[in-house]
Amino acid sequence: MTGTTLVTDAQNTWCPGCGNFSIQHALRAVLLEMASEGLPLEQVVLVTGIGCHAKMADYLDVNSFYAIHGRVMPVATGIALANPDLTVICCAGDGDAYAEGLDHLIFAAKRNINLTVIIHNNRVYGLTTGQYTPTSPLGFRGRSTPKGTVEKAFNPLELVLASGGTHVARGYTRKQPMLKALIREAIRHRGFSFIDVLQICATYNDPHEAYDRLAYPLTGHNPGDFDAACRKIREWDYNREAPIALGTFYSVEEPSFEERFRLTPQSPAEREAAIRSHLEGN
Amino acid sequence: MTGTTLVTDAQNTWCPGCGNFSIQHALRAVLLEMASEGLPLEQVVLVTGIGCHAKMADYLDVNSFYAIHGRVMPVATGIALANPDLTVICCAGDGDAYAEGLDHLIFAAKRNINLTVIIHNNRVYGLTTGQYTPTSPLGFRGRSTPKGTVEKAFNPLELVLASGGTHVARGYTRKQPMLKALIREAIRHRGFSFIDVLQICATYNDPHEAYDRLAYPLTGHNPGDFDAACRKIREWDYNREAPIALGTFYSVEEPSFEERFRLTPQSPAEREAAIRSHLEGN
Amino acid sequence: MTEYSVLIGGRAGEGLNRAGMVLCHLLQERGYHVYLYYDYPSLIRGGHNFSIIRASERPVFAHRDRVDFLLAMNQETVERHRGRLTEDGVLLYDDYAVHTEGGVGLPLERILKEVQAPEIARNTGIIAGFCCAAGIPMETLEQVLRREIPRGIEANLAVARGVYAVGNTLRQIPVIPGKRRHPILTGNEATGFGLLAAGLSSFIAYPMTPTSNLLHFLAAHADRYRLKVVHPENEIGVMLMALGAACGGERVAVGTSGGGFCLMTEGLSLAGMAEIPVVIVLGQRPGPSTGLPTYSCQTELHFAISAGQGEFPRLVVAPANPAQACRWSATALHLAWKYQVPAFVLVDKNMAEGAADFDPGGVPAVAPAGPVRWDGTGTYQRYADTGDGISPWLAPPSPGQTVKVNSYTHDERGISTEDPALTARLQEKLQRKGAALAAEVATMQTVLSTGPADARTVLLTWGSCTDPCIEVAGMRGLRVVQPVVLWPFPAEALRAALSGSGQVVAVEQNVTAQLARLATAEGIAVHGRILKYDGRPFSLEDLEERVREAVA
Amino acid sequence: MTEYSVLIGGRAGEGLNRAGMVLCHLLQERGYHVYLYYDYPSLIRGGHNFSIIRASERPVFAHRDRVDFLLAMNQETVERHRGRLTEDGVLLYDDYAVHTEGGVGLPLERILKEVQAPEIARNTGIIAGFCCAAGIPMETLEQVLRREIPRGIEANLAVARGVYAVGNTLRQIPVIPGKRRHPILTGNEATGFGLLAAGLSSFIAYPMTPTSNLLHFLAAHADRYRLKVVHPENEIGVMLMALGAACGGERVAVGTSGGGFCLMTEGLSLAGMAEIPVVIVLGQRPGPSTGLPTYSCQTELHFAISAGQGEFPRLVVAPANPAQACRWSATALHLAWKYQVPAFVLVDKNMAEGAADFDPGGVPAVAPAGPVRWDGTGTYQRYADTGDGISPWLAPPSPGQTVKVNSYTHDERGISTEDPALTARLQEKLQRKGAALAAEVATMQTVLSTGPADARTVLLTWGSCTDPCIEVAGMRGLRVVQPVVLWPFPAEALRAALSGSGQVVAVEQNVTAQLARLATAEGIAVHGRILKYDGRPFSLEDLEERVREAVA
Ligand SMILES: Cc1ncc(C[n+]2csc(CCOP(=O)(O)OP(=O)(O)O)c2C)c(N)n1
Ligand SMILES: Cc1ncc(C[n+]2csc(CCOP(=O)(O)OP(=O)(O)O)c2C)c(N)n1
Ligand code: SF4
Ligand code: SF4
Ligand SMILES: [Mg+2]
Ligand SMILES: [Mg+2]
Repeated sequence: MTGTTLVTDAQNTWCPGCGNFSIQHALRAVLLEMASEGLPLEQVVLVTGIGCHAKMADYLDVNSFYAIHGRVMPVATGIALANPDLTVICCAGDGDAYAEGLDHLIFAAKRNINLTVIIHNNRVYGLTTGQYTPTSPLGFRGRSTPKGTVEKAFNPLELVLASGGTHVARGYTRKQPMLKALIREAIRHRGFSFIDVLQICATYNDPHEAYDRLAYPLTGHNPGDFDAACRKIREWDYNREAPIALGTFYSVEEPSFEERFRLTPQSPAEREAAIRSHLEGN
Repeated sequence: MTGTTLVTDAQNTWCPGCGNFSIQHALRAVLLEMASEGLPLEQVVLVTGIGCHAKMADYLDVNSFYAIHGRVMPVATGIALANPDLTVICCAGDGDAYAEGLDHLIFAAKRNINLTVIIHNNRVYGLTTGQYTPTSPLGFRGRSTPKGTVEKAFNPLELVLASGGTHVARGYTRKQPMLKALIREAIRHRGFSFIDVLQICATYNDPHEAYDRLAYPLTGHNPGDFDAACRKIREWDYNREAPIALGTFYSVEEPSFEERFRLTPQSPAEREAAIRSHLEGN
Repeated sequence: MTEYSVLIGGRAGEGLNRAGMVLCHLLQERGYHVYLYYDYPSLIRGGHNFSIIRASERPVFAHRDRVDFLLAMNQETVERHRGRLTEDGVLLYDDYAVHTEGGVGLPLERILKEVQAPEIARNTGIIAGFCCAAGIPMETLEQVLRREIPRGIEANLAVARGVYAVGNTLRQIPVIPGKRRHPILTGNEATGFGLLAAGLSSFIAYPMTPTSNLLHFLAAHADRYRLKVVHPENEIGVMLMALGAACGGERVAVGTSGGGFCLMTEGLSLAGMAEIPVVIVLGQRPGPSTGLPTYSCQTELHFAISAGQGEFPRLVVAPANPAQACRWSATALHLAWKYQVPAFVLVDKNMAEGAADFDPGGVPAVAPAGPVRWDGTGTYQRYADTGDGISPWLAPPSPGQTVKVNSYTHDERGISTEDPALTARLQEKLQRKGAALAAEVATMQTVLSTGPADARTVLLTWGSCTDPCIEVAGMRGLRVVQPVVLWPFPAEALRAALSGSGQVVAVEQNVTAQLARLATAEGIAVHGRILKYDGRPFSLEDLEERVREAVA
Repeated sequence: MTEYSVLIGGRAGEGLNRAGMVLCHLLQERGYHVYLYYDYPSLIRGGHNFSIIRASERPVFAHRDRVDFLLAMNQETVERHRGRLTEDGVLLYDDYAVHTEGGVGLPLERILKEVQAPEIARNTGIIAGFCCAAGIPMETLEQVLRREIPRGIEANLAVARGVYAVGNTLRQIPVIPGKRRHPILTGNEATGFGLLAAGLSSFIAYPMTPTSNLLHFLAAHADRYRLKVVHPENEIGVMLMALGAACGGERVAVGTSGGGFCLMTEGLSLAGMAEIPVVIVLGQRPGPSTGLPTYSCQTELHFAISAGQGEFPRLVVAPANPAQACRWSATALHLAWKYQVPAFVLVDKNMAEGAADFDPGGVPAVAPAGPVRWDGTGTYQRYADTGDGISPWLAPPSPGQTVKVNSYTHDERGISTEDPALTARLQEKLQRKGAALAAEVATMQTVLSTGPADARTVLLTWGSCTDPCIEVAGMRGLRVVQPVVLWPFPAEALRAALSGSGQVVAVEQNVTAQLARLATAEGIAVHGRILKYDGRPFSLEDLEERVREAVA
């Protein structure tokens, strides 16, 4: 945390044109902005999975836990439980969060734990050189499915909503200002915030032509209206071409999990006394 | 498979009044019926998890794979892939399928693999003596949450629907004839069929008074109508009291996963030739 | 040595474990040390459950096959266990449920009806029958019942009085003066107290026999200790949540058994690489796979030592009984945090669910020990390279500093690297830390010896086999050697403990002699093997017989 | 021995691996055996990649630090590797990207522009430069290019011609007559062929370096072999799906690396208990945890042997090179099915992603071997107790019979039991099966010896360290002993192989000498240890130096 840039000196090895640059840029800008408004940057903890996206942990000069493939949510949950005052941000891949560790995502949403989850959804395993993921469209040809997948993509927003997520949004790496706004809003949201970011993978999956054509910003939408959120979320199913809404689909306030565990630890003397009294049968 | 009863001589150790008896009874009756209509019983394979529900594997005299906690779906998927002609039935617990192994359930639905999944949803871990599960209502007091849970139940039907499940139903152990009909229909459905069965746990969770009061059969409902299915599924959220619809919410036909893997194995001679030609660069 | 064994048996779901505990308390009131073995199948109701309570002048943690009192709640109990009765043993049974010759039938059905007591009070009835027969006064029973099962106490007392009204003293259990009354703890509870004494602040677990009761115990007392107790979606979640919590500043333990531990191994390796402390209470039960969920074994020693990809230091302790469990769980937590390594408390069902009277003096003092903390000079580096390999600890937030935890091979700051020299250096740092841990462990009493120092024959054993070995060895003048720390393997201490021995016989509850294999790998000769792998603990008679054969 | 080493280096994403393969083919056309080492960081573009191709009269699977040709696609390559050039070594570089003194700059920018070739053809340009310099005729290059990279062939040929137009022969690589042209296979591909030869019908995997390419290879050729290739949601799904498929009648293998294997351990234990065959291709890469994903090590030996709760038989083979990988993968599959046990093919990144020319004669014959099938008499019992512990196999459907697979302790039919006698019997059955497996394995050549039988000094090694050891030992007259089966540990064969030796030096790519520890546990003395743990393979120079020190 060498002052203002929030960037370490680690060599950046994303491919030219990779959408991860946009996410890094947006997240960094939001953090710097929030810092200037008073957020102590040392309270930020970034948790990442494993994959191209996860290099964020090396590149951003904030507290970080560069975790393992698929396990961003439980690690982040543990951190938030330990200290509910931390601002815990999760950068996870679509392979990470939707395949290897999907259950954890659903339970993080179910618990409404105060995390900001940014999914770098390039709809491919980047770092392992281009296999399909759960959001790759039906028929996607990757190295493990050279003839095309025979299963449909699922819609991650629909799943998170069904799991109890209280803040559900979608961004796109080629819409920078909106991405920034979405991240900012998600961090501000108290409880579980989820942004599925459509990210360009310049090397293995670059549907930017289609995204540019189909994406539109959600306007006149009431994020407190669950049914409207469902409808809008279902407009595009991640398989067939359809209009792709960007923005916040759903946002409501509910009690968050870690708050129920806000406890001051016992001093040794208190602990000693508690054990004694317990063993004495009180 | 000693003829007609389909029951082994293993000692039954379910508690008196346990809803598992009803499920066993219903499943057995359906299988016997289907056998009399021509289903060769040796083509049935039952896969179970670990828990009270799973004892079904010991009690029913059919082919079975008494698997491990949470892993019913991948085992069943493997069996269906090996032989798409088998009738693969999964009896899983709510701890099994909704907690330990939730991701597999979602992916089985996503793939639309031809399985019949019966969840013995007693909304508690029975065999480990009464802890909350993902469908226990908010505030449930179990042995791991003596002060009550601080997270809401999720709605498993909503999740399965969001995952791409093509046949989604709910039954109740105290509505035997309907349960039988639902199981029969689910087995008949080609593709992924899912029945969440509200099961009484006589020892740790017995809400039969509420269920009896709130449950009603779905009538005049078109299971081909996705939106109607959503609405009906959301009527009850597994937390607050609300009318509980029983029946088939959704059912459509789509290509199933295992059919794409229907292959006749190569003979040794064919394999030998294939390897030779491959190594010769052809 | 004056001692008595009591077996109470019936169907699952009748509160038999509870009844066993009450018997323990009654016998303690008579001045005895007590041990409880609880045998139950993996089901909720029905099936056959029984407890054997052994009361003895000296502390014990082993049972005998032969019993002095047999309390039968059902016919099956009489049929299965009648043969265990000693010659002057007393059989007491519920005459409504049991039809048999000899023994004393108690008219429990009539008494329950008369006082309108619930079914569950039947247990109290047979306990009262036992008290009468053993000459334990009604006042003692009343006192214990009021203390131990306050719920529905009046109905229970009414039943007890009804039984006393018809009962006689058949075999007096004399009072031994002098013993202070102690709590009776299971191994799980004692482990919990040890962790609490070492400053546990979070406990995360997914239920799995035989450590579910540790979760239940800590959950039940979470408020008392301001403890964060979480039961997540599965064991992967457990382990990773624990690692996140540790980095956030919690002192955290997890509990599981072999199957759940499998799912934690990837997180274990992460703990190794990222140098995150965590205590894993690993309860052994017979496998492979689901196996026998409610029975016992010692089969996870090699797995615990080798689990997780890559090479990294860890601690494995295997306590023999609740007293050791308390002490060594505390030590495990302290060392885990000091060295920032994963530490195992390797228990088994016999130890974890067995119970005994527990001297509260055995709870270690609550000492605020922790990792070396960053001294605040310069820029913080999570993985600063130091002489002993231990990098100073810092949990965020710390103004102006970044704490970078990393699962990749990393430099001192925690930034990923693929440089060969840094890679080698990191491996050496981890090994150095392991060596420092081993050096500290070597200053402790890692290997316990009992019996005559000049005995040529030694029973080499571990975990819950230890106490049976000590008793049997006592009868035959043998020595018992128990490594309580199993990794870093205390080869020197073990060699020293075995010095002068002629024949070393391993006694283990597994089929491949796991401790013997570890010892052999260190060049320590093991001459015989007494192995048991049917899920049941060695009884004293059983073990004596096996020892007689082996030490021929 | 006539031999040449060529290093080609550049940035990731420039098709360097492919270029290395073309160089291999070119050198094979000259009559050499070839070996390719491919070094790349874990990223997609940028970063430094290089391949070292060694061409030699004899088959080799090891590289030298020193190279005869250095082909530099960028400045970094020259800077990092220039020091490797032998005295008369040739430096060739792309003069657009590299500025340096000496060597030969190729005007690739101009040529690409002139013939309007795409960027990727730059690799072809430098290869053509190498061909000119080495005196390899354009016809040979054309032939290889047409065969190996038919896509965009004309542009590539145009570039090559452009380079030939300006190039000169600098250091002739002579033709060695007589060698037949063989396919050049990676270890992963050779493993795939071995499995296919043994009748593989399904392959299930989640991508993870260094075995992802096995998945890609089998997926690419699924149609050719009517193979079911599935990439599920995660490794837990992989393992359990594989077990389901095996019970349904498939011959199935899975592929992974340490982190993914962690997630398979619970399924592994299930395979042990339920007696389900499965082959696990476990690719080692440096840990702990994520570690160095694209580099190599030998750290999972003890983990593979001990993984999973409970005790059950398994097979672990660790091939040294593609030829062994093919043969032993086939054997692993055969034995897994015969004994209904899990079998590991333990590879490492060096072996799995290294390539060499492969004699197709080394592919085992496709023999229809399988488990003993049920003979159809009486009632089928999945776990029938037999002399050798192997129960006859039956996959449903079978009219009138039920096949009951079970993770619990079970009786012969597969129904759960908690009976102590049946429990012990089941444990003994598993051990008996393990003994039968060990007995069959003992009839095989499990331990390979190379070098003079009377050499007193032995390098004891395994996996991809073997070939470098053999070469170095050859220079110094030492013996090399390689156990290729590592579990059941071939203690007798190893003792025999080491007989007459004075000094045994373990050579391993890990920090705790895992093979040496296994050998020691069997009472086999190991006197020295040469360990490397920076993720890179031993080069010959490197190893020679270390051997010189150790064998002083
Ligand atoms: C348990 C485990 N399995 C597999 C891998 C190999 N692996 C590393 S990254 C990755 C996929 C990354 O995909 P994604 O999460 O979409 O990230 P991206 O590279 O696309 O940003 C995989 C499979 C691993 N590290 N751990
Ligand atoms: C990996 C693993 N973790 C934990 C357990 C312990 N366990 C056995 S059954 C069970 C829960 C069963 O609950 P559920 O699936 O709802 O089945 P029920 O008993 O209610 O029918 C658990 C946690 C296990 N067997 N394996
Ligand atoms: S492979 Fe794709 S996601 Fe990864 S760095 Fe390159 S462009 Fe970005
Ligand atoms: S505990 Fe509940 S689910 Fe289990 S057998 Fe008893 S009543 Fe049925
Ligand atoms: Mg991705
Ligand atoms: Mg349940």
